[in-house]
This record gives sequence, C-alpha cells and structure tokens, in this order.
Amino acid sequence: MDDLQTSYAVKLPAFEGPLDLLLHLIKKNEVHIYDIPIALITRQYLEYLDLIKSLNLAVAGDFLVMAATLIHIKSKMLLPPSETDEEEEDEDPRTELVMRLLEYQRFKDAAQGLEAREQEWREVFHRPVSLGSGEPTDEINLVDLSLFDLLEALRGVMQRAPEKKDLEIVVDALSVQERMGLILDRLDAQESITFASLFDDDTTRLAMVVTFLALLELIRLKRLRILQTELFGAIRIWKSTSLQPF
Amino acid sequence: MEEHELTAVLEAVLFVSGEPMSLEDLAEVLEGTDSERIRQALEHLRQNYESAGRGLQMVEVAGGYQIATRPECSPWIRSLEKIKTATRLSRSGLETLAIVAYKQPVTRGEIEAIRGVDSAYVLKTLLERRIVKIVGRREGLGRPMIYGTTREFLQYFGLKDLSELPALKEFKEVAETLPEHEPIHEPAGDMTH
Amino acid sequence: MEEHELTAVLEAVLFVSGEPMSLEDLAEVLEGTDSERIRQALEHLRQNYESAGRGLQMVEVAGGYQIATRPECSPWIRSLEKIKTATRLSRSGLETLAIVAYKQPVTRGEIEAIRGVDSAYVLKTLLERRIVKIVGRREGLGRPMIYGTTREFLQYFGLKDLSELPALKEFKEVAETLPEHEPIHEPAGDMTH
Repeated sequence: MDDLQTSYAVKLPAFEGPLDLLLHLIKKNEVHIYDIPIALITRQYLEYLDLIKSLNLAVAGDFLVMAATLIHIKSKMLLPPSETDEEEEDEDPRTELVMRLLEYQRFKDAAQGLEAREQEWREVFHRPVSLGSGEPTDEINLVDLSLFDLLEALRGVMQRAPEKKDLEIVVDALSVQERMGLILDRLDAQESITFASLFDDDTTRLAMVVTFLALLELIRLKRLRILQTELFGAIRIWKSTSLQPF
Repeated sequence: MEEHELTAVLEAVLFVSGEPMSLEDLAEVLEGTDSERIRQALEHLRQNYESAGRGLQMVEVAGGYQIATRPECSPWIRSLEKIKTATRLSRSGLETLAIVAYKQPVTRGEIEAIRGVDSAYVLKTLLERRIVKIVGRREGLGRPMIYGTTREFLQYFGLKDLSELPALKEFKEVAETLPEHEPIHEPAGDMTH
Repeated sequence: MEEHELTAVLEAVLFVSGEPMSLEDLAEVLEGTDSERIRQALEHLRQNYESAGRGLQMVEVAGGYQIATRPECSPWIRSLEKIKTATRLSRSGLETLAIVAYKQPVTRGEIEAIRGVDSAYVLKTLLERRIVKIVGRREGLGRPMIYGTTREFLQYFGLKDLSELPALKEFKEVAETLPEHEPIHEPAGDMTH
C-alpha cells in the first residue's frame, strides 16, 4: 500500500465500491480468486479505509459493511472445524464472497464491452431528427415514451403551478374516493354537519371541486341526505337513515 | 487527401450539417485544403447525385452548398412527415397526459386549473393519438366531459393496469436522489478516458 | 414504381427521417409497396454507399435502417461547430447499464446487490438520458419498479437489437482471466484496459 500512502488524495485509485476494491487487491497480490488469503486481503482492505479516513474523506457505508463481512469471514476461518455441525464443516466461509466478486467481475467485463462499442459508435453521425421545417423539436416519439417522462412532466406542472404546495397534496393524495370516506368519517363522529364546513380544509379550488364531487357521489349513492331548514339558511348533511341498522 | 476521400468527407459533412455551407465554411472544416480543390470535389459529388436511383441532390442556396432531397420524392416525404407527426407528443401533451393519468377521471376545467393554460387543443391531440379517451360526463353543473387514459396508454408505458403507475413518492426516490455515494475519493480527471 | 425510383425514394425518406426506420415504417410511408421489394431496394442502396468516394453508409440499428456517416469522416465532422457530442457514460454508468441490459427487467435492489453500492443516482442519470426506462413493477413484496433498456440504448451503442449484445462471460471464464489480468497499479482517471 506504499504507493497509496505516498499519493496525494486525488491520485487514489478510483473504486466503484467495495467489490471493486477487493478485486483490485486480489489482482495486485496475484492471488487466486478461489483461494483468497483472507487475512492479508482484509488487512489491506482496512488499511485502505484508514488511509481514506486519514485524508478526511468520508468512507461510504457500503465499504464499512464489507469490512465487517471480511472480519466475520476471517474469524470463521480461524475457528477449528465444528464437530457437531457436519453440514457446515465443508462450507468455505469465503464461497459467498467469491461468487459475488465473480458476478461483479462479469458485469465489469460487460461494461468494458459496452464502452468499446460506445467508442466505436461515437465516430458515426446521423442527421438530427427534424420535422418539416427542418427545426429539431423537443417532441417525443410515442414508442419512446417512458414513465420517467410522464413523471417528469407531472413534476414540471407542479413546480410551475402557482399553488404548488397545495397541488402536491392534491395530486398526491386527493381523490374523490378518499374524500367520500372522509365525509362519512365525519358523520360517524357527528350526527350532522353543515355544507360549508365540508370545505374548511380545502385550500384550493381544485380541492373544493373534489370535495363537492365526493358529496354529489354520496348523494347519488343515497348515503347522505341534505336538508335546508329555512330559505337561505344553512344546508345540513346527515347520513342516510335507510342505511342505519335501526 | 485523395480526390475520392475529399468527396467522401464533403458528403459526410454536408449530410450532418443540414444547412448550406459556403466554400469558406468548408475550407475551414477541411483545414489546409485548397478551395479550388473543394469546389471541384463538390462538382464531382453533384454529378454523383445525378445518377439514377439517387434520392438526394446537391443544391446551391444562400451562397452555400446543401444536400437536399429530390423534388420527385416529395409526396413520400410528406407522407413520412404526416406519420411522424401522428406518433409524436409535445411537452405540453406530455404534461396534460400526466395530469389525466394521475387524476383520472378528470375534466378539462380541472386540467386547466392545474396547468394554468387553455388545454383544449392538447387534449384533442391526445384524443387523436388514442392515449386519452372520454370516459363519461361528470354529474352536476354543465355535466362536463371527463377524461381518462386508454389501453394504448398502458401499452406505451408497459403497464398492466393503472395501479402500476408509480406513486409520486416513489418517483421522488428515483428522481431526486443525490449522489450520496460519491465513492471515497475525488475522481481525478476524466473517469471515462 | 421502378426499382431505381424506389431506391431513390428510400434514400430521400431515410435522409429526412434522421432516425432508424423499420421495414414496417417504410412500408407505411410507401403505401402499397411490398416489403420484400423495399428490403431489396435497401440492400441496393447499401451497396451504392459502399462505392469509393461516399461519405455515408447504411446502418441497421434499433430494428431499423438509418443513413449515417462513415467513421473515417468523423474528425472533420467533429470540427463542425454545431456538433454536440453526447457526454460519454461514466464508469459507474456503464457498469449499471451493463447490469440492466443483461438482466432486464431488473429492480434497483438487484442492481445494488451486484454492484455492492447504492445506485439510485446512477440510475437516475441513465433514466434522464433515456438509455434506461421503468418498464413496470415486479410482483411480490413492495412491488418494486423494474428497469429495462430503451430504443435509445440500442441507438447509442449501434445495436440492431438486444440479441446483438455479446454473451455474458461464464463464472469460470471470468475466474481464469482474473489473476494475470493486468499490471496492478492504475492511477485514478486512467482506466485503460
């Protein structure tokens, strides 16, 4: 690790994660993947983490988890083979880690293959997509639409909307169905409520619309009754008695 | 550069450029090449395009050279453009679609309240593209039409049903994550070499 | 339409389209023309492009045909001011993309299990570049979102379809290449292989 210790921080080899670092150490020490000298590799792994800490750089959690895994494997290998548990006797504590390393290496190789193709294809150009006028557009082909586009669009609308905060609630949580439930809940607690109080919690026009729709729906389903006791008086809402058990 | 190489480079450059390029422009791109040679190679290229079976031509417009399609092909170009237009969606279309998808069934008024702009035309486009449909009328004042998404909508987005639409919360997980895991080092230089 | 006319129309249509067009797309534009005839005319066009002095080529990518420049011409095209080349993918981007490409549809959790690191941010970058998309949800606990590659992915790497991806190495093969893989110390930023 001398080369690392004499290096300045930015010259440290770049590792994508703990598996990448482990593969590096395995190659560096020229050890066989199926027979990793776990004590040596663990020591070097921890030295690397110490080095990072000494340079006041944050060590990511994934690296610490792997450190714990390595120490655990090391301790298991130090234990004398268990006599009682025959099944575990043959199990090499390193096996799972080796499989993970090999699996990761497969995709590292595949990534290199992609990179080579990327390199090759970057030398090939085509015409910018244009429609009629010759101007490139920001339109999206329907077959290329993805949910990410849909959600990005939704987020865009919400950020632009003047009532941003309320809209977020609206789009996220408010549905006629839910609002119907809320109205019925209130009528479980109180015998009747006024029409106006229904909208107490509604801060946007849209929320009021939803509440109103919920009310209409409940009336249509004959779950509610509405009474106005005097002209221009308060409108009150009751639960429909026909649905009451008595 | 050999004559035929020069012709090839000119064809490639004019193809990508898409707009007229003057002799000076081309001489700049082909640094060190004599403009008279460039002019000759362009002439050569023009003659190539005159042979049978070519759909392109070299035109001189606005003081420059440009590759364009031959006029005989225009009926098919128009047909292409029509098809392309019918399978494309604008940003505002996508926005409106997002609102319909997440708030359905929804009226035009409700869409406009959220977007803050008239949405009649966009809605019409979505109806034409069969991504959105009229699902009925809302009870109450004016009985406005209400809109929802179609089966084609699900197909485009690879969804089995509407319950598979990601919740906004889930999306935030994907879209608003910060690089919390910048690995332990400051990468030096170009990581992609 | 005569054979040479058909070839001409196809060249013009592909020129204008700019993006890959499948045989079906082309048959739709050339209403009433047999797709076998179209295929033959495309082959003819491809051969035309092979002759000396041409800067263009016919490529088959993302399930379609496209006219593109020849790689030899790229140095001059790059010097065109308007050419903006896309940023190359980072190493972590390529790694994550490799997992998505070979194991799709795949969840974020599965990607992270292989890479051993949090991958939300990389995934977001790939989604934004439209190289990867959400393709639905996995049935079962939590119904996590699943990811796959896009048409843009095929175009970016010049692949006809996913079957053109080279086969993933076997564990045994990988293990054999490991010990004598490369001289060890690689300074950051230089990932030469």
